[in-house]
Amino acid sequence: MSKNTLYGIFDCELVLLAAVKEIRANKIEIKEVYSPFPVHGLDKALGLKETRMAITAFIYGCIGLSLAALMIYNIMIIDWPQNIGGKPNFTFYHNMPAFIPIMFECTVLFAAHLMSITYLIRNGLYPGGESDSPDARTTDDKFLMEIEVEGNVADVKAMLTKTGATEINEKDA
Amino acid sequence: MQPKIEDIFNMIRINNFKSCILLLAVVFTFSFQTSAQPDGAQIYKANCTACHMIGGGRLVGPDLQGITEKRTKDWLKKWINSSSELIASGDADAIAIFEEYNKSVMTDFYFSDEDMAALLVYLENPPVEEVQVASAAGATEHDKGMSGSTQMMIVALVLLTLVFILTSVKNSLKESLGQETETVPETLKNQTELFLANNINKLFVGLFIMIVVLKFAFDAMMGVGVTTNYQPVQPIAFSHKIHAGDNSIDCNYCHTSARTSKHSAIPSANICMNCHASIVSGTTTGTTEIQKIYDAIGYDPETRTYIEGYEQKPIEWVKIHNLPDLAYFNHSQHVTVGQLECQECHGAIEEMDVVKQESELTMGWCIECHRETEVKMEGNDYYTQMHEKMKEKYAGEKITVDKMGGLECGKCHY
Amino acid sequence: MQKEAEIRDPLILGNKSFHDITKDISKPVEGKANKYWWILFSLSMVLFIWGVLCMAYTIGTGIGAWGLNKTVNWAWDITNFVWWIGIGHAGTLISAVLLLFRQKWRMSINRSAEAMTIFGVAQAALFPLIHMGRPWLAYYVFPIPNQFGSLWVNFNSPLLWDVFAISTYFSVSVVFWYIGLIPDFAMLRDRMSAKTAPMKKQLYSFLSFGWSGKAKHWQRFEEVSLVLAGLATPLVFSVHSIVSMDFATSVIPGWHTTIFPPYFVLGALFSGFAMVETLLIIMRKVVNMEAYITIKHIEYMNIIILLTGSLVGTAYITELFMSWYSGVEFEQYAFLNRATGPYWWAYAIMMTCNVLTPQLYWFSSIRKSFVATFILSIFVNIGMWFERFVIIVTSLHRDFLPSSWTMFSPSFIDIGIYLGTIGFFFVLFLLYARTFPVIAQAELKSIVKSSGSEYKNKK
Amino acid sequence: MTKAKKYWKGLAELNNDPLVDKLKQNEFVEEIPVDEFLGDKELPASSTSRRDFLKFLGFSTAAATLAACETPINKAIPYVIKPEEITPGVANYYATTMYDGHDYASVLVKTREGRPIKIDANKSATNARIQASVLSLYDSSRLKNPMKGGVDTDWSTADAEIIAKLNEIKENGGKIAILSSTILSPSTKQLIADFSAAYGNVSHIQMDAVSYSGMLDANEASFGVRVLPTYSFDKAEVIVSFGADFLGNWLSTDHAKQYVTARNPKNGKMAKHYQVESTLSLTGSNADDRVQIKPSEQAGLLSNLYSALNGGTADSRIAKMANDLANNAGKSIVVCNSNDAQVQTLVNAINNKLGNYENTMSLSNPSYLKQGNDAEVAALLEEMNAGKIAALITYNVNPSYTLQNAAAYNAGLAKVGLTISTSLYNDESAAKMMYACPDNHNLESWGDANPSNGVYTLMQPTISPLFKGRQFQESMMAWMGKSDYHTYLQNTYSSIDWNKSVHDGYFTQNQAASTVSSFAVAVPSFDLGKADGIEFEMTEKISMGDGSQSNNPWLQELPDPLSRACWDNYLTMSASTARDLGITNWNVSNGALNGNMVNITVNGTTYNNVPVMIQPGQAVGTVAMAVGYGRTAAGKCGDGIGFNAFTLGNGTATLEVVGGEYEFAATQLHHTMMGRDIVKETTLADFINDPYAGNHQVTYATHDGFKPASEVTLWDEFDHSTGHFWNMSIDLTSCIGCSACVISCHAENNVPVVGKEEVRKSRDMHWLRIDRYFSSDMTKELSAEEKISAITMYAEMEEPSGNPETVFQPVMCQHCNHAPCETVCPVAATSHGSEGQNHMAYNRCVGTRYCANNCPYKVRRFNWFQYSDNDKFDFNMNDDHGKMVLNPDVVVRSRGVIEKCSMCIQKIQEIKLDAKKAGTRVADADAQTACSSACPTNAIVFGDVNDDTHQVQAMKKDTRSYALLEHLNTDPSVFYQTKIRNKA
Repeated sequence: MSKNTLYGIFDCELVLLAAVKEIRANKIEIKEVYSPFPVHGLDKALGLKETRMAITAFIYGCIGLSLAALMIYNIMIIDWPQNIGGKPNFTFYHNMPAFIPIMFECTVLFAAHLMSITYLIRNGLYPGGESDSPDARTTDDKFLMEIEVEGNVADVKAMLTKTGATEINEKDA
Repeated sequence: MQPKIEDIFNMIRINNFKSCILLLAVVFTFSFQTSAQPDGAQIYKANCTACHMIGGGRLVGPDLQGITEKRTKDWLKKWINSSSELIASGDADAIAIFEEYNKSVMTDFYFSDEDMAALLVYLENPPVEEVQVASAAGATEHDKGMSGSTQMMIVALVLLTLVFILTSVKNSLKESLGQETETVPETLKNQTELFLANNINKLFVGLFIMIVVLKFAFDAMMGVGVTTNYQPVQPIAFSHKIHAGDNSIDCNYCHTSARTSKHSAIPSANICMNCHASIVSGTTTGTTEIQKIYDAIGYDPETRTYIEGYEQKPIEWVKIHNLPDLAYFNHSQHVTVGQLECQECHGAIEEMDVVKQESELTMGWCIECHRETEVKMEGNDYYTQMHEKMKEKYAGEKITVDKMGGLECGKCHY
Repeated sequence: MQKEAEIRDPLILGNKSFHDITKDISKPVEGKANKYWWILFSLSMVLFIWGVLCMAYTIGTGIGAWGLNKTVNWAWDITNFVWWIGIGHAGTLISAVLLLFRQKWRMSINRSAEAMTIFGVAQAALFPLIHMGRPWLAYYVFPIPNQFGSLWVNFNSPLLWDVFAISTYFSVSVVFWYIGLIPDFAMLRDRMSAKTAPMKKQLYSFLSFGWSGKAKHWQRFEEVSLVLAGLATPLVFSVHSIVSMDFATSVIPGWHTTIFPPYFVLGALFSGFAMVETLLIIMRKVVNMEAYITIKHIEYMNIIILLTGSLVGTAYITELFMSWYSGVEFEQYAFLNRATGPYWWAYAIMMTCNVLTPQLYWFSSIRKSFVATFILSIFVNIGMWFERFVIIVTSLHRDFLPSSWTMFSPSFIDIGIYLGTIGFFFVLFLLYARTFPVIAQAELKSIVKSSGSEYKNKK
Repeated sequence: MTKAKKYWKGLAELNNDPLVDKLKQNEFVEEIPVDEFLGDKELPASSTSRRDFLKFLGFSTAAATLAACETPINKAIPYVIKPEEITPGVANYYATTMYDGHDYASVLVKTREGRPIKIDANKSATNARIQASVLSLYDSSRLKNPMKGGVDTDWSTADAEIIAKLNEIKENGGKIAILSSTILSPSTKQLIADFSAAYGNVSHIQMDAVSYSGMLDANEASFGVRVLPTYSFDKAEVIVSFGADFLGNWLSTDHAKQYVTARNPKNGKMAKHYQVESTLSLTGSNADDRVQIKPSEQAGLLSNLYSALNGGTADSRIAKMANDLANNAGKSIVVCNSNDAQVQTLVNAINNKLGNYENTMSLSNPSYLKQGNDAEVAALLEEMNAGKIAALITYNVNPSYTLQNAAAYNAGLAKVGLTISTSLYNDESAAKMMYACPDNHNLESWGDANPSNGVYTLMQPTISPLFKGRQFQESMMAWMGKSDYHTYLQNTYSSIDWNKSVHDGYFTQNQAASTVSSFAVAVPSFDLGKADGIEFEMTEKISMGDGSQSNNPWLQELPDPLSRACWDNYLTMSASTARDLGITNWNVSNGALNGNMVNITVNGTTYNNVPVMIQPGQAVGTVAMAVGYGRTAAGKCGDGIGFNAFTLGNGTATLEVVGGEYEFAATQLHHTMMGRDIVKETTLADFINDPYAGNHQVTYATHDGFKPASEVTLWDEFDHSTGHFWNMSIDLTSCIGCSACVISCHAENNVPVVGKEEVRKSRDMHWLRIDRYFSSDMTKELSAEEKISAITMYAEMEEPSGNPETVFQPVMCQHCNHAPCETVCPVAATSHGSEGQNHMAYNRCVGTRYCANNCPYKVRRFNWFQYSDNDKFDFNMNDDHGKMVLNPDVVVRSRGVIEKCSMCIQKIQEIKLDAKKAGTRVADADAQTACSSACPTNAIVFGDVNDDTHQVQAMKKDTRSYALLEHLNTDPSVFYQTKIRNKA
């Protein structure tokens, strides 16, 4: 049986937010919402899961820190220890105060870059990638709600208009 | 020079080779005399073998079998120190020999009295068999390290044959089941397609290729400026194999300063003349090549005399082992003090008809050796005091060059 | 839905709707440059080329082309380096720290501030390279395996810390900046019609990475921005602390000071904000952004400048006090010499521009005037340059042994290179102003409802 | 120098078979290598700054790129016939004698591959000029051919013509004059005698550029012998010098050694040294008590001193001195620089009165170092101008430059029928003479010298002549139709073991000295007339001497120990006189020193726009200028620098201040210690009471009591107890500031010369500098008493006193064991050696200069430009010949890297290797750096503190030893010994 996709377009984020809540209250599955800027509370309204970006950042940071420590330990203590200004390089611990700056920098370096890369990958963003937004205006001033409907499209349309959609487009799948 | 894949393989080889050599190094140290007592055999080998034999008949100079009976000790002393003086002094025997060996002069050797004594002792009772240079062994060893390329090829071959066998097996099975068979290339093609169908596999393949490429790029970079196997053509086709190998002339006989100086100087033409004043012809190209020496120094092989007022032209050898100026290397430190054999860095010279650069001569190569090589302190008073201290400092560990500061910048760069 | 106190002045003037904002932001990109832009651009281009020539000459003949000598081995090179790094700080601070503090007013300036950071750091990064005697061996400062055994770098050296700190800071800033840019590029992409501007369309669709503004993406976007901000903040402080350690860890009287890290960071923010002001006041003219960069923004920044300026002043006083209190004659003389020695004038300029002039911001009339702010910001920039000059040259020229005391005067090459970097900086910035969304419009739109003038007036 | 020296084989092989004969030729006439190197054009000049200049010999490595691959093909060209005693890569040492008519020394020459590269002391001490003379050998401005009328010719034609002319003169009975410097060589004197025998009417006149004629005449009058006494300052307990710079330029180089022996505080007594002078001399700067007088007062004071010694009343200025002298009769020395026979007679009278003769100074064992006779020279000039001289041959002299009345000489020259110069250069005089028959440099010649009674030193060639010169003696013989001076020389000393003597470089044999009659002449007396008006005095710089080596860039760039200026001579003037005249010196924006200029007229000669250098210690109302400058035909480095003070002569000066600024090149711009504890000093009295006097270690409060800096450390120390630990002790009491070490360092370490402009920019490259500090009237104590503000105090401290106390402090890399420079290098180009040196790997250096900034001693030098093979720096490193002096064991640094003192690590490595080969421990005597071996007073002692047999170990424990800037706890391997003055 046919499956239609409805695009409800809103002008104001506040209206949109309300609409989302109401529609979901009516057990209508919202597929996706496109907005020109982050609308606060939208993720909750849509019932999206907490993102775990921060956790990845933490892990990457730890990796960076340990890699830095390992590198310095190998270079300064193991591979070729030198007497540099009489600074004791007998153990890593002795010489460590001098290494802290770089270990810190490496931590940040890894955390920031790897997290950003993960972010791009998870969002499927890459140089020259194609936008899959159904309506170009969503990056300008319009908010778009995408709903997949099976069966009576009319109710959903009505619901949309009721909740303040200024425009409703329909696409047959 | 352009970095070549070969270089990388050579690197691999060198390492195996070096480890063999290091084994040998230990072996030598036992056979090597480190006592302060001068060793007649050594002196004889280093200075006399080129022109004399014991009981082997006449070479350039007379056979020295029983020479000590024939002549008095101090006469020999005089003669060895400066034959020309002895002749000038009008000594009958001296002149006789001078005439006999058509007026070719024996080189003067300024031996210390101890050395002279030792030498004479040796001449009095020479060993039945002359001591052979241990280094020859080093040569035979050095080819055993198999080159990386051949290893890889063998592996590839094995795999191919495997594929072949399996396919044929499969085919025979299929035939028995009456399905249509497929050729080896087809199998490979299908299998790979099957394999690459999976994204994960794609990813891995991609990664693998990337790593391989990086590895090669890296090795190429590391190979820049490394001139291992540099083997230029020399103005005179001088064969170390004939001289150092077959005739087992000691390296120091020609490269005189290796034991005393930073350079193991390239021999000057007059050193060649010590022998080639009488050896005027050689097998194959020998004669023409020897002639080149005469052209340089102005010697007439017919009359066996030096041409008066001849304008001598130096022989322009091509330098093979080039260290950058910023690195100070001293032969005597390694040969005399470190007691290394020439072959450890220069390879089996005595087997090379045309000499080539055996080692990388990179700083890494020096460092590696300094990290591994043990300092030979025994019997050298210079070390006694610090050796005591170091033994307790590095209890148990072997005292390598780097422990003596052999990795410090200033030791080679100033 | 964010709330904002009524009494706050609007941060966006002229009843802008979302679409107006879109239009305004993309105008400079779509439209033609006005004459101010061309004048400034050609001017900076000339300087830039001149600078490049001077650098080429230096690398060709040797550092001797500069005014340095056996006693003063660093002067303008490192002065400029630290100055630019300092300038490079406000950007990340604004976008990072102010983001953490949820300061809305940052939104209309952070994009440009970050651009400034990146371009500033790029200038700074030039100097450690060209000040080397043998720049073609610069790769020696990275721990790369090599034929030499392997020969490694020296992790005890503050200069090496610099290498890591600056490269980290630079790259992280770029990433932070770009993550924020993606939605705005997407906006531009969607405005460009494939017919009229196919090139631009392609360019921006490439740059926008196929952003479509899905709810989940925005959620991640916000979190990432937040975390990056959290990472960038300590980074900002670490970078200039490490730069200050070039001096603090040395033995030279006047350098060997534990106060340096905080003192340098403050100075950096101080000069950074000054430079932001200089730039924004120019930019709002050349790309007509009067509506978004309001006097309110300027005033907020002036307040920060007043604060940091006073703190820097306190640092100077502390320094003097400590040198006297230390009882070390070398220390005492070093600072006495700064104030009364041959370079007293440099010290005087530093004091006036950094400590006295910012105090004028106590008067709201000055605080709220574009002209006055512009002039004062220039003063601060000059003052901060002299601070670095004073620290580096006056400490070096008379250190421990009077026998090697001497002085420094710059060669025209020194000056040329400095001007060159200024030129380079403005070239980059002006190009940016014509091709990038100079304001984080996506974020800005999110506060129209709360801080836009129209909505404020409704209430 | 206990290094194993090789026997000179030349003679043993003379009568041997053809091969050895060839060897001999090759060894002497290395035609092949020299041409090889000079003729070889495709050999890029750059390759000559490589560490191995073997290429200069047959053993050349010429680089020619092959199309196929990018690595160059290096040719290795061995000798055709290797000289017997040359081993490529091993240095040979030859004992020989340096004498250029001004400086004399018996030296040891280090040669590599047949090239002399370094001069060290053998029998007598060396000074800076002797050290530098090895570079003068390679001076490409030397005459390369005999010349006639300024046109190159060849020897045969020149000889033929000259002999013809001489014979003609002989027939006409014309007079031939030989004008030479003091001739120390008995064989040469013999040769000249033969020459006069051959040509009849020959007169030989000796002249000294800086004349001692007055002294000689006085001695002749007083004692009937026209010789100089030999002094033994080591035996003296009171030393009084009236202007005589006996530590610097006055007579023998050995005085310094004797002087410090007499002044060793360890013995609990030091000779008291009074200096009475108008210009601050090196000697004056070391004096315990220095009296400033005008030159005109000298005679008066001397005669006042004489009367005081005979019970008269002494002038207040010299009362103490007179008293001390009286109490130390027979244990004192009075010397004077006056060239006035009368004054010197007075000095003789004083010494005679004190009974110093044959105690602290000896005429029975006389010195022959100076024999010039002004009267004879004057006579010669008259004869020349009267046209009475038919032929003039000059040797080792440059009269047109060094004579005060050079004009008269030049005029006379025109009237002489045949004029032959044998100068090495086409100098001021040679250019005016018909024939230039260039002599050989000492290092290319055979010869002998008889510096003092019974002592003979020999000269042997250490390199074959670089150019087509011929040594003077050979020329003389050629003109007598003879040849082979070498045999002639040998025959002069038939009785000695020739080979041994040549090897040792000296021998002694009894020599009859003319009998000394007792002092019996009327003692002249002068009154203490107070002359007003400004008086001029000519002085000698230790760098330039009489100017014969003024084309030597090392010497030109060697800063004067007192003014610290180089590449110049100038008028020195006291601050107060300058103030009166409205003259100042000031520093421009980059710190460089500028000064006003004056026109000066002395004895009718005027120089315009002469720069004035304000020199503390210059007596008020006097000005002085150094001779040796103002050369016009010295060569590319020496020409057109400064003014020729010879032509001025001593006398009253009229000064006229003129406009304009002059730009000096000074290596030290700040003159005082600013009240800092840099050079620790104390008095002998205090030192005897308290061995730690002036050197009480500062301690710092820690959680457990007061501790010295060295114990207040956070670090675990590296272990330096195994193996060697090289340290250096510098005794500030013995250091007289003579700067011999500086030149020695240049020669050993290939230190580049950068030229005046760069020095002005404070970019001198000296690895070893000798800091000079003057005392100031303002001290911390004073300011504390008088409540003077710190600002005023420091301002006034910058001004040195009018008659300051001077200290010299050699400063090179201190090789800190906690080196500030090492920690800051990002690429670890400088790190610490287990043997205590601070290593500098030039090839790793990227040139951030951070290390130089962080060095508290400021001893690191940066290569601002490419200093070798760069026409902008056209000195010895941009010159095919000049480069032959480079030490092959030390790299020539490239542009953009830091360099610094390596503690002569190449020498250390060498002695270690030698010891290893010999299987012995390193002997104290062998452990030498360039500076320590050059130091005439052993102020610099180097060695291994881990070895009980090394002197330096004791020095480190000495109560006087201290580390420079100890409070930084850099823990240097170089330490200093407190300076001790013998004053109340």
